[in-house]
Amino acid sequence: MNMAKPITRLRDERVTLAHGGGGKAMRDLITEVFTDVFAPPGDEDQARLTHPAITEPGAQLAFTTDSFVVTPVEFPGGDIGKIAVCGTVNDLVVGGARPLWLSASFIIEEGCEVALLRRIVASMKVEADKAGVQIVTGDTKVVGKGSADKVFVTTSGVGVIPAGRHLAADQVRPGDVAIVNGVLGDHGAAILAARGDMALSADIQSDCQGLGHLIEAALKAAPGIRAARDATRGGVASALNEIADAAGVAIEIDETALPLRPEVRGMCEILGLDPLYLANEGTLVLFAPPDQADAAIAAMRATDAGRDAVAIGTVGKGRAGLVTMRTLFGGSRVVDMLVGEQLPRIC
Amino acid sequence: MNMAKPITRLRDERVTLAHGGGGKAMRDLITEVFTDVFAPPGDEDQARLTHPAITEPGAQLAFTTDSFVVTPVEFPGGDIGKIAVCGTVNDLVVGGARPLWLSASFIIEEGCEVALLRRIVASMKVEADKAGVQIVTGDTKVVGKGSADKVFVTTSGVGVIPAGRHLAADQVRPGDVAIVNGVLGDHGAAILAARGDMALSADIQSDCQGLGHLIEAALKAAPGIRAARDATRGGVASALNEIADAAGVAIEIDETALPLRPEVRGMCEILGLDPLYLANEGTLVLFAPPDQADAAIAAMRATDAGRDAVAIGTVGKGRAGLVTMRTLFGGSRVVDMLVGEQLPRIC
Amino acid sequence: MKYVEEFRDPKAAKGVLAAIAQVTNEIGATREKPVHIMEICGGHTHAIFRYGLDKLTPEGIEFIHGPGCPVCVLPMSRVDECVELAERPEVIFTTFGDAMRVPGTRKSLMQAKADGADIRMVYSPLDALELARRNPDREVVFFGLGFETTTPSTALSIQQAAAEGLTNFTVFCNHITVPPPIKALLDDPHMVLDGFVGPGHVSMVIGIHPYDFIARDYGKPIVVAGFEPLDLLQSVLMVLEQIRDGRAEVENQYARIVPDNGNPVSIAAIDEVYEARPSFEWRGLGEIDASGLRIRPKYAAFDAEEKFGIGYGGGQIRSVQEPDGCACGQVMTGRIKPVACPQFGTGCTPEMPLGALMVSSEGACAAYYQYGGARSPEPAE
Amino acid sequence: MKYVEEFRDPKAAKGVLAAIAQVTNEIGATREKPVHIMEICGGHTHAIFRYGLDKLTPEGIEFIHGPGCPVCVLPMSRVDECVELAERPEVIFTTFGDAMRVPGTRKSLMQAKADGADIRMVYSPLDALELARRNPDREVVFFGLGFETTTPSTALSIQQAAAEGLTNFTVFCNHITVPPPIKALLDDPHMVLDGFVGPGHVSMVIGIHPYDFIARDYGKPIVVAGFEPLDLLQSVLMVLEQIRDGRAEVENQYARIVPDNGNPVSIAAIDEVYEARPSFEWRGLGEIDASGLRIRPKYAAFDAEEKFGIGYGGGQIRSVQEPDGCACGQVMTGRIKPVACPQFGTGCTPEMPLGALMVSSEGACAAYYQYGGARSPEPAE
Amino acid sequence: MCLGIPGQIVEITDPARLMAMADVSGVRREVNIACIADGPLESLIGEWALIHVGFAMSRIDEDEAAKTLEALRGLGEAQETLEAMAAGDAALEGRA
Amino acid sequence: MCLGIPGQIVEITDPARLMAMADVSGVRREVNIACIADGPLESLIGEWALIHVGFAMSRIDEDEAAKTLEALRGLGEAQETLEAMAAGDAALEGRA
Ligand code: SF4
Ligand code: SF4
Ligand SMILES: [Mg+2]
Ligand SMILES: [Mg+2]
Ligand SMILES: [Mg+2]
Ligand SMILES: [Mg+2]
Ligand SMILES: [Mg+2]
Ligand SMILES: [Mg+2]
Ligand SMILES: [Mg+2]
Ligand SMILES: [Mg+2]
Ligand SMILES: [Mg+2]
Ligand SMILES: [Mg+2]
Repeated sequence: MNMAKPITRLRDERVTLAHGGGGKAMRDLITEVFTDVFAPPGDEDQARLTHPAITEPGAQLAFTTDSFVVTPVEFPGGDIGKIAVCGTVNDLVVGGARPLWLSASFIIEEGCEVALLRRIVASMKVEADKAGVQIVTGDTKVVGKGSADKVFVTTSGVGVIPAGRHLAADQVRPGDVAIVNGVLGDHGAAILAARGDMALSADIQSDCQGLGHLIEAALKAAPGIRAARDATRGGVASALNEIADAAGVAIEIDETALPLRPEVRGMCEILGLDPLYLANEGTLVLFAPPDQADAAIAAMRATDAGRDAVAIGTVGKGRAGLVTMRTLFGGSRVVDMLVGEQLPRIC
Repeated sequence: MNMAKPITRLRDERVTLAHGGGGKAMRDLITEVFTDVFAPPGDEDQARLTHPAITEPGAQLAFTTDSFVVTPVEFPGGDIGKIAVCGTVNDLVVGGARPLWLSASFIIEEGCEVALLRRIVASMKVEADKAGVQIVTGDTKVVGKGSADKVFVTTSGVGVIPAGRHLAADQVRPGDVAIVNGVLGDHGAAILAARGDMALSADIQSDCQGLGHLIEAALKAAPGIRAARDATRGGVASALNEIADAAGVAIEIDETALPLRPEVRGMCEILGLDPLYLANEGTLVLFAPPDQADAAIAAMRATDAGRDAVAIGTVGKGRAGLVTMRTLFGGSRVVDMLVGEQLPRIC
Repeated sequence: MKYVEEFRDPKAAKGVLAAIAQVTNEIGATREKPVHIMEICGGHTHAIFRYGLDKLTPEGIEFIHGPGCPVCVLPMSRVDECVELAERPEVIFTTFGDAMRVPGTRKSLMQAKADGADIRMVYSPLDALELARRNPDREVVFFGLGFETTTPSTALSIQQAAAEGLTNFTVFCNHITVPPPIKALLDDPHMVLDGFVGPGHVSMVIGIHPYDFIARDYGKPIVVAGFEPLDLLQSVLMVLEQIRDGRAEVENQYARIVPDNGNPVSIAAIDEVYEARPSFEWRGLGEIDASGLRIRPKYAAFDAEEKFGIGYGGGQIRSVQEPDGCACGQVMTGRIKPVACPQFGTGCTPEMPLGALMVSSEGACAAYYQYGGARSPEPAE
Repeated sequence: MKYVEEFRDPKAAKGVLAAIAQVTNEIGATREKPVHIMEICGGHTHAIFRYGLDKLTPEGIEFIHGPGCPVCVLPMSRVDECVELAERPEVIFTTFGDAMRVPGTRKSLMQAKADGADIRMVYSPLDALELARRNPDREVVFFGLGFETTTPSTALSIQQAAAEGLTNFTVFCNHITVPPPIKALLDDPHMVLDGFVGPGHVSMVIGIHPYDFIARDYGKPIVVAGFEPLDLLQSVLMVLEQIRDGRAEVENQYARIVPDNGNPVSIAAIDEVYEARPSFEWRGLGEIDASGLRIRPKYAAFDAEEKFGIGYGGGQIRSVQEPDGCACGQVMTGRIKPVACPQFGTGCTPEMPLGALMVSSEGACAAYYQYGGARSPEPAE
Repeated sequence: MCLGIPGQIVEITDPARLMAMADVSGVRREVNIACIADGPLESLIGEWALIHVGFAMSRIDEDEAAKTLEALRGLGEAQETLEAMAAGDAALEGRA
Repeated sequence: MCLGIPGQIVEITDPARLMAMADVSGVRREVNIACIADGPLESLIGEWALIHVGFAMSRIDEDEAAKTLEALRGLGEAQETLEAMAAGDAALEGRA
């Protein structure tokens, strides 16, 4: 009789319901696929954490969460794991927080390939390391075939906002300059192409990236920055509208200033879409007071994520909550929030 | 022309993909169904939080997460919202943490009834209030019909562990007494019946409940309590095995001491299941040093969640990680972790 | 982008706008006594608002937004029939995205999808054809919607299905034609119209001669126009010049795309597959003679009306009541501006459209609402 | 629970255990020279470990765990056929939970489900019948697995389906019978067996007389036993007493459930629907004559083998190689204990079973592993 | 093999299909009663049967149950009077 | 109505079904070329056409495009020489 533990216990190629049942199969999946990579502190189901920044006078905790459900799970420029880390890190950093810890919770569809999970986890680890955060706690659930779309990931993030920082949408003032860090709509266009529903192919990569270093650089150069928001679902148009509403200001952007890849432009023309509403996963809009806008742009351009940073508009005194665009033709139009998702138009 | 805003903008009976698109439909869903009830602080996508307990010397942050995927979403004794709050609160409190804040992230299937979401949110609010936690940040995603099972909820929790508390599985020592707060397996049995797959009906309610008050009461009466663990997926057997492994001890439980409802017993006999592996959602196993066990039990019995508290076994010096049970017949058997989920047996 | 960017050049616009201003002056059109130009096509309505052309052109020019949005003029009863088809368990219902949000009496296609109907958005009827090939045990129905621009694509797809012997592909035909409603509008005694900007992409299929009656019988100028802003402005200028000169002609501003006689392959395909219905209901306009197409008996196997026993009963029998207080008909005939509708912005918004014109972004009401034709960017007092 | 709790009374056990100890003594059985008692039924194996009876009874008694777990003796090739059936798109494959994890050569049903096969666990063949009623456009196949206890339920379900005229319900019949393998074991010259604990629930169907040959032809005692721990202990005592007294009889400890002649309705239903196959393969035991049942031609419409052209080729043709190093056959015939298998606990664990006896919790190896027959609770040095 | 559990018939639910409701410790399930229906169906109400995979397979004989229990108890009492008692206790408590 | 966009035919993908690859600003989609296939298919490669719902509907006439542009530019130049220029500027910048 030999009771020694076998070296690798997870030999299944695909996840079955057995991996969600709370027994050894689940323990083996969690250990070999998740915690061996994330290496969370301790064995408890809760992470126990301390950090000197938290106890500094005037510091605030920042806490945010997002679920990620992207299809396909892997796409040009990233995968659901990369987005899940970058997205939550970005939700922390756009508020001026330094990201410290993430939780990661996985809802896995029966039949999901274990190798896919390993790739997702590896890319989460890479992004977490880049952002300087630690994935400290997590969970996995397995649902029946057809009750999820391969895998959904929910991350929550805890960060610390140093004393004296107050980035918030309602801080935006007339005269401020709206700045984006790069081209718009890449993620939305990349996913549209990758999904294949419209049978369009294009060499477009998602912009999926963490924005922590960019924000810190911008804040150092332009400490007066009022607010930042990552322009995810609903695109830049929605981010601008939210800020205009929260600050009670009008915002006017300039169509000729909008940075767009030709392929994204082409896809929008074919499908009748407006790139202002296409999703981004590593693009933000940031508001700087007029005298610090150039410094902010210069500092952003010195970072990887900000090479194409550019001012796209200014804050005015128009009707509160109204976003308008000076069209490339010199006309003007309202850029409202969409009702639902943008649907391809034909007629 | 009348530009006044209509009072209720969310008139759909069911969630459509439009509610996930980042536009007004999503904003209306989030506002009217979620944030109007949870009333999180501030308008930002991150909650900004301070609490005096965090900055006390020696205090630690506790951080945990779980996804909830229960089917049916509503069942006798609770719903997915109640579980989502209780489950994460319990993961905090079993580590001795005082729960402070929760995040709540919803993955909603296209076609999900808005009224169902409202009921779920209402029950989350009730449980959060009972537990004294605030739901401070959240997210919603909508996935296509058939890509989820009505709704999945992921909660993350942040709490604070006061200085000097150290509840952990590896603190358990030979001689300690294993105590449960009530009957076993009610949740698992209630869900089995509610699912209807086996066409069994029984008047069994899930034990779903928050355990914060119970733990605080037990800790006050028995400050030497070593560890506690909520016996969720995999049941009491899995919780005991995890603790035996982590502490490097053997645990022996007594079959005659196990508190079980007759209906749960009956369901287990019909389906060939072992109640030790049935899931619970408000039942924990707690380890107290021998001289404080009675005090702990008495204190637990004085709380709502602990009326049926009872000692079920003791920690011994047997082989590390081994859990055994003295059977009602005087024999002894190993109570190992299951491999996967427990399947109904016929033959 | 070639053939696109050149026609969006803001510098070239200056000249056209100046010429427009001058001709408007010469005509003597003013805000109080404007010249009424109808852009028939919803694509033109969209472009006007997208580029803010309404604010760049003189106040003496009043754009009347015509009935050229196939989604907006789709009768509610047909949406209901789409929902019924889509809810059949064997059916995969395929549609352009445009039609997803149009309200029927019970629900929209978007809501039917949420309730479990298998509805897929496609870019092309060819994609529906491919779905039929890949799902031989399902019935793939394509929602054939649109004017003459789109009709050839469904006709060619039906011919392709016939050539391949596909037995599970049908088209639910709701194709309509441009000339009949124009005639109906011109016959309306309440209508005030001084000229037309003609639909460029419809015309690339049918050519420019189907509009001869407008000039000949009604004495109105019409200029077939492209969709880039310079195209539109140039066409407006050409209409104004005709008015100033007392001419009424069919002119072609969009000759790079539109051959005067249209596209012979497209015309042949339409004629082979489709025939005119005696009449068809237009939302807001009512029944219009010979304004809709149906699939010829020869292709009945590909006709969802035939296969699923739906037929077309005509507005008298089938049409359902438009919602109370909806002024879509008046807006569509140019009698009132969207903002004059009592429902605009309150009972009727893009979130909860009451009338069809609020649904499609080509609908006049939606364009007004979304692009701010109705809402001043100046601060509200 | 009535008829349950009384038979689990620890106090009453004392007397039985004392009597067992005494009779064991009288026989002179010791650890070195034990008396070998085979519990035929996996349910008894399960109960022995669940209540720790192996540790309560004297060392002079050695339990041999018999072939009475239908999951354990299912040949791999039949699992493969289940997977093939389940993977047909039109099929809803229904099964008891027990069969989900049994490895086939390609995959288990659990893995096939993860790969997309529509596999549903049911509690009863009646539930499969109900699924067939509710899904008239699907083929519902029920995996008929089990000994005589379970066979009447599928026979009655097939008769019910016939009465209702259901055309989409079939049974994939893998029913087997208890007496033939016992005879095969008794014929095995290597086998050392002093007596049997007989299967209570099989016997409630077939009665106790089918075991007459054991006593008559082979001179071995057999006591048909219930499944509560007192039932089992009393039956062991009765076997020991026969051995001590030199008797070889068929006795019935479980008379509250088991009529000596079995259940006439069940027997009639089995006879009406099923007939014996010439032979059937048992995993670990090989082909055994007349040990399996098949559906009679009269009910061919409800026979998945017929409907889906599977048939049963017999072990010579169809059986697939057992995995290397698997000692299941030797364990099942009592020649070695599970822990003596070189794979036990390393190459073969419940997480990754190599042999069938590690799959079902009624399999001897799984019972040893899970309930610790093999693992001492004393600390390891 | 062949998991079975005693249940009580509490209601005839579908006489045509021979279906009845069985109760096992408060858990109810509809079961087929073909194998125990040898008289008027209503007479089964209150009766106990062995339930297996949704079928009432065999009626429980109360007298036989009592006899078996009696034998078991008698065994216990008989042994109590013997000195072999000590050996029995050792077996019960010592070996685990 | 009738969204269309110029695209360039870059490859014939299925001569039997008259399918070709069109390129719009780097985005590719297979389109039907029945409406523009009036000669050898290969001759279409490099040609521009108006693409609508997956069909190349009309070949783009380069000369006509040039003529239209010329007229537009001429208009611009003519106007520049007029004093009406000032009014045009006002319209362009003043009203928004
Ligand atoms: S506002 Fe609505 S109801 Fe009124 S005309 Fe427009 S679309 Fe019709
Ligand atoms: S340990 Fe595994 S391989 Fe060995 S006899 Fe048991 S089941 Fe067969
Ligand atoms: Mg968030
Ligand atoms: Mg986010
Ligand atoms: Mg964000
Ligand atoms: Mg967890
Ligand atoms: Mg706004
Ligand atoms: Mg957790
Ligand atoms: Mg938990
Ligand atoms: Mg827990
Ligand atoms: Mg979010
Ligand atoms: Mg263990």
